Amino acid sequence: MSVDLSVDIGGGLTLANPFIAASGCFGYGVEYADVVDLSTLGAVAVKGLFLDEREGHPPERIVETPSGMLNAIGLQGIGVRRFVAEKLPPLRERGAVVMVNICGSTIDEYAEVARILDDAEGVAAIELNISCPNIRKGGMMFGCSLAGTRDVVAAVRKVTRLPLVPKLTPNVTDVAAFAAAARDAGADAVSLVNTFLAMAIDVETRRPRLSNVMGGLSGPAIRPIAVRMVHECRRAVSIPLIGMGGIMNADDALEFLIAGATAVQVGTANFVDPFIWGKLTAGLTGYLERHGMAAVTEVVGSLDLSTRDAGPTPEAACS
Amino acid sequence: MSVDLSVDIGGGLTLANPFIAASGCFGYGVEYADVVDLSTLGAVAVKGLFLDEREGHPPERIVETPSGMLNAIGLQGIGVRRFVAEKLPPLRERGAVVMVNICGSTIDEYAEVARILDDAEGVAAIELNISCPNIRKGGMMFGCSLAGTRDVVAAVRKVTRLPLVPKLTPNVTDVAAFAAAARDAGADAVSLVNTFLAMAIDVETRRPRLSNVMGGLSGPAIRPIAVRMVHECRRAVSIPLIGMGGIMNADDALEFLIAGATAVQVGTANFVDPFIWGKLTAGLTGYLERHGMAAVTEVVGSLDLSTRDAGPTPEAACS
Amino acid sequence: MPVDVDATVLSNTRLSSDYNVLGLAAPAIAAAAEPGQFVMVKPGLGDHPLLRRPFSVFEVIEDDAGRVTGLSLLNKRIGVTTRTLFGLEPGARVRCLGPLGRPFSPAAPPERAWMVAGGVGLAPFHTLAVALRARGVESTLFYGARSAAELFHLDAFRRLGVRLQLATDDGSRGDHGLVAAPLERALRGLGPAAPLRLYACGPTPMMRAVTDLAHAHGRRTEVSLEQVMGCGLGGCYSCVVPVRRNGGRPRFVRSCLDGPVFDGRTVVWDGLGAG
Amino acid sequence: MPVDVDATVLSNTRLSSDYNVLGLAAPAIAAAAEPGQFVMVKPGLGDHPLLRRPFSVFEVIEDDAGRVTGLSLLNKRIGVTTRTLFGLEPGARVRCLGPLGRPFSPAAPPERAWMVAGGVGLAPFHTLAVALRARGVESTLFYGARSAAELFHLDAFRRLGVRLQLATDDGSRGDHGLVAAPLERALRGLGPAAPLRLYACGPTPMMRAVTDLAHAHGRRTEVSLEQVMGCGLGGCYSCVVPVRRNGGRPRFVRSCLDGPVFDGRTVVWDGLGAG
Ligand SMILES: Cc1cc2nc3c(=O)[nH]c(=O)nc-3n(C[C@H](O)[C@H](O)[C@H](O)COP(=O)(O)OP(=O)(O)OC[C@H]3O[C@@H](n4cnc5c(N)ncnc54)[C@H](O)[C@@H]3O)c2cc1C
Ligand SMILES: Cc1cc2nc3c(=O)[nH]c(=O)nc-3n(C[C@H](O)[C@H](O)[C@H](O)COP(=O)(O)OP(=O)(O)OC[C@H]3O[C@@H](n4cnc5c(N)ncnc54)[C@H](O)[C@@H]3O)c2cc1C
Ligand SMILES: Cc1cc2nc3c(=O)[nH]c(=O)nc-3n(C[C@H](O)[C@H](O)[C@H](O)COP(=O)(O)O)c2cc1C
Ligand SMILES: Cc1cc2nc3c(=O)[nH]c(=O)nc-3n(C[C@H](O)[C@H](O)[C@H](O)COP(=O)(O)O)c2cc1C
Ligand code: FES
Ligand code: FES
Repeated sequence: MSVDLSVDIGGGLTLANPFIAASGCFGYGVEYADVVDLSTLGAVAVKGLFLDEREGHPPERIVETPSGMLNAIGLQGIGVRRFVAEKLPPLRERGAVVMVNICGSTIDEYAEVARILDDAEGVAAIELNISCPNIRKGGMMFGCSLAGTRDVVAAVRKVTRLPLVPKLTPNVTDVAAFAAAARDAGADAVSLVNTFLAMAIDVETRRPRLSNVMGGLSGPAIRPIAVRMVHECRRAVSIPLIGMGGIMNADDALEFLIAGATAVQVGTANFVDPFIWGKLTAGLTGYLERHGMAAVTEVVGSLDLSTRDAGPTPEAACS
Repeated sequence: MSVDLSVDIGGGLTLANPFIAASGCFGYGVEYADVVDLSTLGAVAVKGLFLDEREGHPPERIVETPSGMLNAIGLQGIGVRRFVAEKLPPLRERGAVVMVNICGSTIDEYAEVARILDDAEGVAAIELNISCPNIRKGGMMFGCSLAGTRDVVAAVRKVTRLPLVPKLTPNVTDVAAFAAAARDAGADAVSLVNTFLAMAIDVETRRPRLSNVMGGLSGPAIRPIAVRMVHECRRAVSIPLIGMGGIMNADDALEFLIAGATAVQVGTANFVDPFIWGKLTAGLTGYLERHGMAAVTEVVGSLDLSTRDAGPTPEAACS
Repeated sequence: MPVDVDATVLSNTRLSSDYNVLGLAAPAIAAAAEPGQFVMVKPGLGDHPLLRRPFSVFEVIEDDAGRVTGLSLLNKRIGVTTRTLFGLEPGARVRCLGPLGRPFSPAAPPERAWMVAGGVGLAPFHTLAVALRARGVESTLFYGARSAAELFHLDAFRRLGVRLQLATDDGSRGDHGLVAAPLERALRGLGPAAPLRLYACGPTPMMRAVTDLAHAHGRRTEVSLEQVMGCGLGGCYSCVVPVRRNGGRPRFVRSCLDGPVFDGRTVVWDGLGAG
Repeated sequence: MPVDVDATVLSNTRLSSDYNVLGLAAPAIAAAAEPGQFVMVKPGLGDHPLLRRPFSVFEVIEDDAGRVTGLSLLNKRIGVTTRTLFGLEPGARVRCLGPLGRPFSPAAPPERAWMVAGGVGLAPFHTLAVALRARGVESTLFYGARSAAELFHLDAFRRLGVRLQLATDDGSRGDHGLVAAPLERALRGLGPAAPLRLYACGPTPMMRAVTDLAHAHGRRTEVSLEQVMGCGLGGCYSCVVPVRRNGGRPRFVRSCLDGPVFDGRTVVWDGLGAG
């Protein structure tokens, strides 16, 4: 490998390569230690953690849909304290770069979780899952309100010096405005997208297929929408973007990098092929070599609009 | 056929069956007269019309994506007057129930197009495409602003007694609020969803695959999101809903009907199989017979949530 | 250490219009698999359908020299992947990840072993029967199916010295009705002191009934559950089973890591979901 | 009146590592198709890939008694569908909708006909050559390819009495370089008064060059364009070609209805898109 795959995702954090295991799709990382050398991943984003343990939703929790899957796991998890005590040590030992995905029902909970992680050893970054329910605000999601986004990011910013990466929901009208709000409140980078709220019905029983009625759509089906959102955010903010949504191979990852993501996360594809990580770095390296690029940073944001209309034309959505 | 497939979609309009050809996916209907008996469709929604002719975007205008397609046609069209003169007579002759999909750059243009159609013979309903560019308002789409939605629906409502069906964009945070706004402004029904704004990049050339950079995602990929949106609107308003997004067969259509749509539109699937219409009515009839239902209206909104949580839990989107 | 093998289809034996046995050239997995473990399978190389599907290792295939050359799956057509697996011709490719999950704990003499299978629930018991025979355990298979035509591999089990107790829904062979009936007779016939291990795999209501029946006779049952699985490796938390251990409250545990084999009495059957 | 046929693959003849000829049992379409028309094709029954793809009708297949039994496609592997079509075995199914589009307008004596093909652009010319022969038109095929190994079906054209003018990129057969070279020589050789019809199909730059060359010699060219098509029936407006007619401004017309055959001089080549 003569090419440089390392990327700077902000807040002083440099990753050896741009490939990050997506939160909720890689357990706490340790589950995969037998299958992949965790230190070879750019980073590992662990499953979303609240302050306390959570049981999550009853089965059925997933259902496959055309080129995608719905999940309604309900953030089952061991809580941040058990994570720090039980999972961080083996992750550290294996050289994993750990992004901890955190959730909260209130701003105080977010801040408390972040504080605990700030004190812990072996946390490389905090990914702020702001499409979580905001119980205090009557069920409105932080991630669907600009003010909520600003408030929660600012509150967490106050309690930690760790690189702070809010994760944006795609279920909004103008995702770039949320990226800007997150930046204004002190985010070092943003990651996008989380899953699309969706639903599937068993027509024979006329019941929802998921116990929770609705779930989040991930996988290749959403990729074109996710790429568009990364492109929009790239035009709106200059902090690093971590793109994701339906990446199945190096070419798919390149769409996000070209659109302006500095790094990418891979979720659903890891279920299909847990050995995907080596293939991704090999594919990216091959591409860069073929295109005479010495570093992955050359491809980031390299979208060529010269032969096209300059900007996004909302018109397209109703053509 | 012993079952009754007819549905009342509001404004006094009853369709012989719930299957409507989606706008932009069936030309002006006349193109398909050789392939299907147009009078056997519930209705035909013709391609979106402005007041004047439009050339649309240069090629490439479509690209296939996983279980979907992007299009950026750019609303090429002959304008409403030529439509009335050239297309309505043959459509009338063939017994087609015609929904005219109308667009405008300004509220006045919408109203003018509607007025012309109100005077014409053979228009069964107006479908108001409110995800179109609003040039007056600086590029904001009517369909992405509640006030814009209310204004344009109210303006068109004033000039026509035809059944009025605003077509909602899915590119918003809370689609049900738009359904309610449309209803408040006088809509007889709403149809949803239009396409999802999306983008694909050719990684070899690093150029967008569509000449217009962005386009609209349709096809099976979006179905779970579209079904969710129909479900949300059903809980928010009681006017009829016309559901669509990725319907490929009768079972897919049933998901929408069960979620609460009174009728459905089929777009992309018509490209794949122009003979789909007979299969849809046969499939639906078979289902109703098998389930001992005498009329399609029995299945509309029959979603059984008894064994599930009562409501939508936004939590699902970040599980 | 699970491995992922791009396995060639060695054979496809159709047993009925819905069942087949698919031989796959995945010797590394076959050699490592213990009875009750599973593999995550995906036919072809494309992305359709997207996710892998879990299957028990049915048989370990050996050549004449006794070298392990592959494994087979007992497949029942119920949806998109199982339909594809039913139709594959030798030479086709199937991606196969495994072995995965916690195996059965095999009995040892003087214990005797009773296996209770319903339909495709037969799948994990062939390898178990081989292991039991190797350990010199006396074993019986209680096996229920829709009809005589869907009772498969009886001779193979007989050759392994397994006694058979059959039942069919239509009465065309063995007991008329559920396999619980011959099981109950046998439990009643066996003294409560006789050491016994019970294993069950089949439709959820059947495993639940077997667990309850066994419990009523003071016996435990190891059940092999068939939860929907997204990854098979503990990554997605889709496959959970509500389990109550040591009198605590029910917790969702991942079936792909903690199972698919569970102590039936710990399973909170009402919370298992529709699958 | 296009029809949709769930056609069985009759034969698959591999011509090279990228080209094959696929015989399809779609007699109703074959019997109705005119030279230059196309079919919309989708292998298998599933939804992957989603959309059909357009292909010229290459040959009309007849049995010994002269009854039409199907049609063939000349297929070049470039992506997902063409890759599948390359690999299909006899007995597989391909959904085939057609015939579609405006055909070539065949020449009539005393006109002579020159067909200019580049690569897979050969596809529409076999049926045209058959039609021309039936009308007694003297015809020549100017045919360029990457190398001699990719010049296909030469004997078939010879048997139809077609004269051949070949060119290859690597000079392994015929002219070294573009097929425009022998065409230019021929145009120069032919008196301007001799009645001639020119047809071209191939890569866009080649068709454009042929059109310009012909124009410089006072000739029209019918070009068969290969726009990306979503439906083939006029429903989607994806396949448009910018066309300037009667000195007006360019208008986007649908290639599936108004084409795929156009008068080359009316095509606004710069606006054709990347396809
Ligand atoms: C550990 C384990 C071992 C298994 N071993 C075998 C085996 O040896 N042989 C075998 O044939 N099957 C086995 N199964 C079941 C098998 O995984 C499913 O039949 C398969 O996933 C269905 O895939 P499909 O694509 O054909 O169906 P899909 O198209 O995915 O689904 C079709 C329908 O079946 C339902 N369904 C899907 N999965 C299940 C399930 N697990 N239980 C009940 N309903 C379901 C779906 O909800 C849907 O309604 C096993 C499952 C597990 C968890
Ligand atoms: C009227 C007509 C007749 C045709 N006849 C033939 C024929 O007889 N034989 C034959 O082999 N092909 C023919 N083609 C071209 C054929 O339709 C394309 O090769 C095919 O659609 C590619 O499908 P795919 O799924 O293999 O490629 P995809 O996976 O869809 O695309 C692979 C790549 O090729 C590009 N591409 C797709 N379609 C085209 C196109 N039309 N032109 C250039 N680039 C494209 C895509 O942008 C992408 O980069 C014809 C096209 C038209 C419009
Ligand atoms: C089963 C599952 C669980 C997930 N859990 C979380 C989570 O805990 N926190 C989070 O931020 N995102 C979660 N996600 C979203 C993913 O991290 C990712 O944003 C999304 O799946 C899109 O990427 P993909 O298409 O590559 O899967 C989850 C996704 C899946 C499929
Ligand atoms: C090529 C194409 C053109 C379209 N043109 C229009 C249009 O003119 N007006 C409109 O309201 N919707 C238009 N749509 C959106 C469809 O009517 C429909 O809302 C969408 O495609 C989702 O349905 P489907 O998945 O069944 O295609 C178009 C869609 C496609 C694919
Ligand atoms: S199947 Fe993914 S955690 Fe068990
Ligand atoms: S391919 Fe759809 S209009 Fe021509």
